[in-house]
Amino acid sequence: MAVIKLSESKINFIKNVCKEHGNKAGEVINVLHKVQGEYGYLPAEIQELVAKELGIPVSRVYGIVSFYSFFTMTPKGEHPISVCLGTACYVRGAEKVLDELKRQLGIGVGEVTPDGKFSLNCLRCVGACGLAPVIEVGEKVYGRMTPDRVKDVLAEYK
Amino acid sequence: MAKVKSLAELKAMREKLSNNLDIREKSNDPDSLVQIKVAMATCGIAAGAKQVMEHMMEKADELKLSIVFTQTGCMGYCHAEPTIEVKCPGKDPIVFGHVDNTRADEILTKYVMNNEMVEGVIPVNYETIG
Amino acid sequence: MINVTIDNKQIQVPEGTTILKAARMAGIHIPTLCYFELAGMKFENKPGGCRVCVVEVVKDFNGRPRRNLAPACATDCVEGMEVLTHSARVINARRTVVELILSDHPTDCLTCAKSGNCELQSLAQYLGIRDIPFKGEQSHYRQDMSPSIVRDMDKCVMCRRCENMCNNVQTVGALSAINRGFSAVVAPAFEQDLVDSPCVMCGQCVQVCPVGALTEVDDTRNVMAAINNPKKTVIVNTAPATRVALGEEFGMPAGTIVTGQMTAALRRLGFDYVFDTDFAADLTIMEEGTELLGRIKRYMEGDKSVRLPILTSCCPGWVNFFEHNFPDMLDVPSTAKSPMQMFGAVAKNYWAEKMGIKREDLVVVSIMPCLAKKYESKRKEFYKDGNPDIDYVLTTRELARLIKQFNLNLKDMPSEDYDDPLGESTGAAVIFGATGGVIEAATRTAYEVFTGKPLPKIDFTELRGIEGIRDAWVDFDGTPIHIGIAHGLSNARKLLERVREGKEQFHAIEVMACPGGCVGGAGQPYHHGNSEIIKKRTEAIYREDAGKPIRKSHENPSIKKIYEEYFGEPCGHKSHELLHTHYFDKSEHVEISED
Amino acid sequence: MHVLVCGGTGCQASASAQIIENFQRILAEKGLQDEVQVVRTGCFGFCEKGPIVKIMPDNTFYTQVKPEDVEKIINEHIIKGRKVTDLLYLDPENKEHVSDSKHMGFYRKQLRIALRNCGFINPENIDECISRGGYEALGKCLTEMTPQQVIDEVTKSGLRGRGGAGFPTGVKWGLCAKNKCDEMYVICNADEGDPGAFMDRSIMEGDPHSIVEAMAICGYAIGASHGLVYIRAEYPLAIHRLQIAIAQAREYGLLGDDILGSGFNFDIELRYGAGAFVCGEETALIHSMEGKRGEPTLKPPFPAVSGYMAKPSNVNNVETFANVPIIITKGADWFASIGSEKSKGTKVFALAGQINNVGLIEVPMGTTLRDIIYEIGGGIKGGRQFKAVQTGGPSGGCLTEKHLDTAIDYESLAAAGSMMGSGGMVVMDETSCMPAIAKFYLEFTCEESCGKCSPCRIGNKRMLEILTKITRGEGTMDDLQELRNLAAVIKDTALCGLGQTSPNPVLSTLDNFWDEYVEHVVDKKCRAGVCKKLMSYEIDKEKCIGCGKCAKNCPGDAISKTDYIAPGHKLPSMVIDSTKCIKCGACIAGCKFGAISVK
Repeated sequence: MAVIKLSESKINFIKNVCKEHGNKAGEVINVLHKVQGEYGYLPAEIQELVAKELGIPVSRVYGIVSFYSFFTMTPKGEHPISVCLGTACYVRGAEKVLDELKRQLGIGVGEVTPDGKFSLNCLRCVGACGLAPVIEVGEKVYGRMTPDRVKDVLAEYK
Repeated sequence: MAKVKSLAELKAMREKLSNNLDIREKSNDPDSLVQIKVAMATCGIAAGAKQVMEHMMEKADELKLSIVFTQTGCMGYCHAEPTIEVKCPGKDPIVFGHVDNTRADEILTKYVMNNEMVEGVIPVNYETIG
Repeated sequence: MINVTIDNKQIQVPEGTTILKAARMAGIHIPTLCYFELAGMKFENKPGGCRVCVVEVVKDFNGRPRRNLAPACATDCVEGMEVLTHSARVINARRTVVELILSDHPTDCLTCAKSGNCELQSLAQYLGIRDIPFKGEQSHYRQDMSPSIVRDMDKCVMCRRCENMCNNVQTVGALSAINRGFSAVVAPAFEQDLVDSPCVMCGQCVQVCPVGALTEVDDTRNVMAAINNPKKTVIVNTAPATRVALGEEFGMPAGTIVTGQMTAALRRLGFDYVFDTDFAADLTIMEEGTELLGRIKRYMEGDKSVRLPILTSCCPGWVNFFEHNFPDMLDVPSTAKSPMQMFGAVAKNYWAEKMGIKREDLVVVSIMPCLAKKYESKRKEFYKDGNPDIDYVLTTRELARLIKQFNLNLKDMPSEDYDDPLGESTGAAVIFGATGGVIEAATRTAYEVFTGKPLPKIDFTELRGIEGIRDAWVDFDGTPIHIGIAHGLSNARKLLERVREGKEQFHAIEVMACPGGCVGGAGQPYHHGNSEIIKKRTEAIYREDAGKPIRKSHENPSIKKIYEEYFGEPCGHKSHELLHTHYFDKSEHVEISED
Repeated sequence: MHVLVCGGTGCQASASAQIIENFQRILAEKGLQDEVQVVRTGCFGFCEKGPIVKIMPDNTFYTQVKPEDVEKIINEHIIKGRKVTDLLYLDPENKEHVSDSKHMGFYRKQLRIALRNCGFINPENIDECISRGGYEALGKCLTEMTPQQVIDEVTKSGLRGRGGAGFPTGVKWGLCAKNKCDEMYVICNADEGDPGAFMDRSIMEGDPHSIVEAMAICGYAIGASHGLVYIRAEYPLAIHRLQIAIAQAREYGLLGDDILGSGFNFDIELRYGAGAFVCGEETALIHSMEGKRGEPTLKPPFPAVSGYMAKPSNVNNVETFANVPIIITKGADWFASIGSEKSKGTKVFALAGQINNVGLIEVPMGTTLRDIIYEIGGGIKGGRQFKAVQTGGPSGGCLTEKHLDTAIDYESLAAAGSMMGSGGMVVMDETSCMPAIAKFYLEFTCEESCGKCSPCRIGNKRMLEILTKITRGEGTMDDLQELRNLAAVIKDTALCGLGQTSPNPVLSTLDNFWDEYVEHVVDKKCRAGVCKKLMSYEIDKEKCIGCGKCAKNCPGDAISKTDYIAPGHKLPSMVIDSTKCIKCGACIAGCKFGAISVK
């Protein structure tokens, strides 16, 4: 007997989300959006419960989670940092900003700082090309970034 | 809101609505009603359009200016976000770019109140099919 | 009918025919890799992913050439279409595509289990590839070894046959494509091991894998080591379906019956006794048939607590499947062990005692058409004091390899008989190897026991066939008995769900995990999608049955004897101890944790 | 009176500050400082002719003003009221001086059709939309036109898919309408995945009702009553506004049952993308909406036959839909009168990169790249040299100087080795290295490849590896040949549009910037100074004064003193040990004497 261990609140939340979507297999992506929206990431147990509730194999859920870059199985930092690597940002030096962030945080892309404060990710185009290069810290967008500004931006969250 | 039941009704509604908007603009106090549109698309908001709009609303209250603020979509001047369009009665609308709180204050105190030009005017560079 | 021209040959094909099929009709070979069809078994894999079968459409529906090359497997012919399957452009593209696939594939053909049977290897030969011009990163994954299946995804070519098989034909859902781009591969959720996934070890993924990414666990070394150990008595039992397939490995046509030659070869390999799993199959009928009749009688007497239908339990893939997917119905299947496990129990208890061999000195080897049997033999409930009832399971393919290693050719073998007493069997036991066979064998016995009359006709042809789900009413002298049959686990699921929802009532249902039953088992010689082979094996099974002097399990003299000497009666105390088992809930359960 | 002086980057670079100063000084000298106000404005978007001075209220527009012209403008125009003719804009067509900015060609270059309501109405208020004629096209279709007439009208307009491939929209609708079925779908592709494109986002944020209206029109035309918008989850604002628009339309009865008393039912649901570029491909998009991995499948069957839930479905892009209502109200002929011969109407571009006026622009088909870049875009940032313009994102190509006068439409861009794509337009200057740009796009494609077909899964990876070699200076001429071969086979064999077009950035840069590739391979040089492995930092020992700041800044201890003291200097000059240098550029940033350069 395989066991999915989750807290009561999570179980109830996930079951409710699935129910709202009619426990339909075709709704799996919408369900995952909502669940990740709540918990920030999709650990294995959560995927197993979603699969169970929607009546689909967990391999299919994982196949989806690992396909779409929006879904993640690693928890994000308290302040998730996303560096836009869209073309406009790239030609205006986004890579240098990313390198500087990696250097100052001491982590790679997709990782979380040991204190759990920051996580670093890349995304493709937030649609603020006018402000390129752009990074996001949580919901806040920082435009016209330069490697020099990295220190100041990080300082806001320390 | 009752549902619109026919094309004729929709057309009548359009008449009424555009008149209403006109009246709102021109009637009772034609000299003091100013319209400000703030471009609130993702890049405008990212550049601080929300804060600027909030700030302007407060400032307008403070200055006892009666201004209608509306949000709108992207005006296309992403290089100059945040952008706002100010329409003073009887005049052509003017678009200002790179509007921060300081410039917002300036726009209100100088342009709106005293019709003085301020920096950051962006010429409208397109024609729109209406 | 529509007219198409392929390589300047004009042919007429029915609408909806793909270019690949049209070319085959015209006798034109187009190489394929991901494409796979098991005709008549409702399995067609054509993701259009490998791009090996690309062809040039020089005239499309609009009279103009198509801009890009088209995959022949997934492109339908249209009226007036003109196709070149081997133009310079096509050959260059095809070759480059295969070179690309090879550039992300280990070239360890020397030691690869699939060497000689590998479709990629054949392609590389066909295209005359002597060098791989693209050097670059290769995919690396952790090897996963379950008791039945070895997964070496470094070799995966993303044909998706296994995924399709696992999800659509078997509805097991253990495998899915994961990740994307260069990292895309087929794997269980979270890349966990198969044993931790809902995999039922049916091994159909292995049967369809074109390369060495999915293969069986090889136990031949262990078996040879046991034979080489003078302290051990090594005995072997052979499953029904192996005798109609082994010959294929030696160039004999599909459906050749090689029972006697196989027995002879096994003796030459050094097995001390060569027995037949069929003996245990007869035993299974005695136990399962008695259990069925018991349930029916109780039911007819008004006992509403009795669970009907009875479900057969000979197929270990199926047992795993219901343990994972129908945990609410664990008391429905027959508790009778599979023939192989019955054989092990009888050999290591009754026979060993009789022969005076200590349990630990007796090694029992099974020759099976199946990969799940390897797993089944490792189930804890089939161990006694750390010693399993069945020590090793070899597939038909592994046996063929051993025979070849011994420089034996099956064709030249004399026909020999099985040893007594665990070698005597009936026609009822042989048909266990084909879908519908177990239930037909059970019916033959149950009818006579239930009615006390001899069978009017022994062949229940209404229970035979290749349809995925079948059912038939059998008249037990005035009592109509409703029998269901399913092969392929998606069919089993459908049938079981109908039963669970109360939409249909049966007295007994036979389920086999593999398409066609054990003849189509994952341990059989690779059929490469040729379902004719499975049909031929099935026909051979029924021929073998028809040729047997005794065709009802309860008439097997050795069976009668073992009940007299040892078990007393079917479903009695002793048989419950040795011949019956129980099932486990393997489904997922949600538990509340702190936090 | 106001004097507006352009303070945009381009004009600043050409002395606009000096001009402002001169105006202020001379006006003060003449005592006019209270009457005439000098204002520094944002960019006029006309940097090619900068610096620009505009005199209000008479709207006179002086171009290429030099600081010494200021006195003349004040004396002649401000004091005497006479325009300074030789500084007026010279119309390139009729060689006449134009003084009024409203009559200048530049301002007529843009035409907003798809963006007609963006920046004009409050997108969260349906009344404003209706007051601009919103939903009247739907009303017209439902009450005055048959579904076939709607399809015919759209076909006649010449509208083609704005997602990139340019398939005629009306024809697509017609194909779907043929497969009448009780359950059909109208799908809006709002999964704008091209990095560097944000047209669709802006339309949904600025004018969501036009999408709602157009989808309903399409539903009526093809006989569908379900609408689905597949939208990127990364676009929260667009989602929010669409949700509001849909709710408002329902409230007004413009969605739902029996719309405008016509008996036509239509409603719209949102589905969220989850970050997969390949889902812009319509079959992949459909699979994603069905809750599967977004892997494309072979066409046929086309979605028009078997789409969402295996039902006939019509998929159009946001911008395509945004054009529909106005085609209905203004008529196909009007729409077809705009644009080029084969490409009608306008195209929205997200203009980005090394250009002054980054922004969202909409131009009639047939506008030249030069007009877009120099006139609308205001030229290259910092006055640097134009090098290339990339259109079509990862599926497109890089065009050069020689393509600047190409009138852009679907065919001409394809002929030039690029494609229209969804409308990303990224301008690059000499600081962009073309092999590195090709590598950038290929990295993107590799990351976004679904992995289903071998040419895209493995082929693109191999191309990327070769490009990586080249940018590291390890490439050979054979590699360049291999790149071409591989690119051709991938184009020919990949399963979907993503794979088939993925070699375009490589092929177009190979075609247009062959010399730069050869430089990387043979001379081991990167002229743009982007490829780190090919750079070396050197100190000019004659210029170096030996202050040692560079050595302090160097994180790698790569800089040390030499024995050489340059004439006129007191301290020995510094030298960089190239084996230790990590090419971070910290030394250059710190050197005040311009002694360090990248070779």
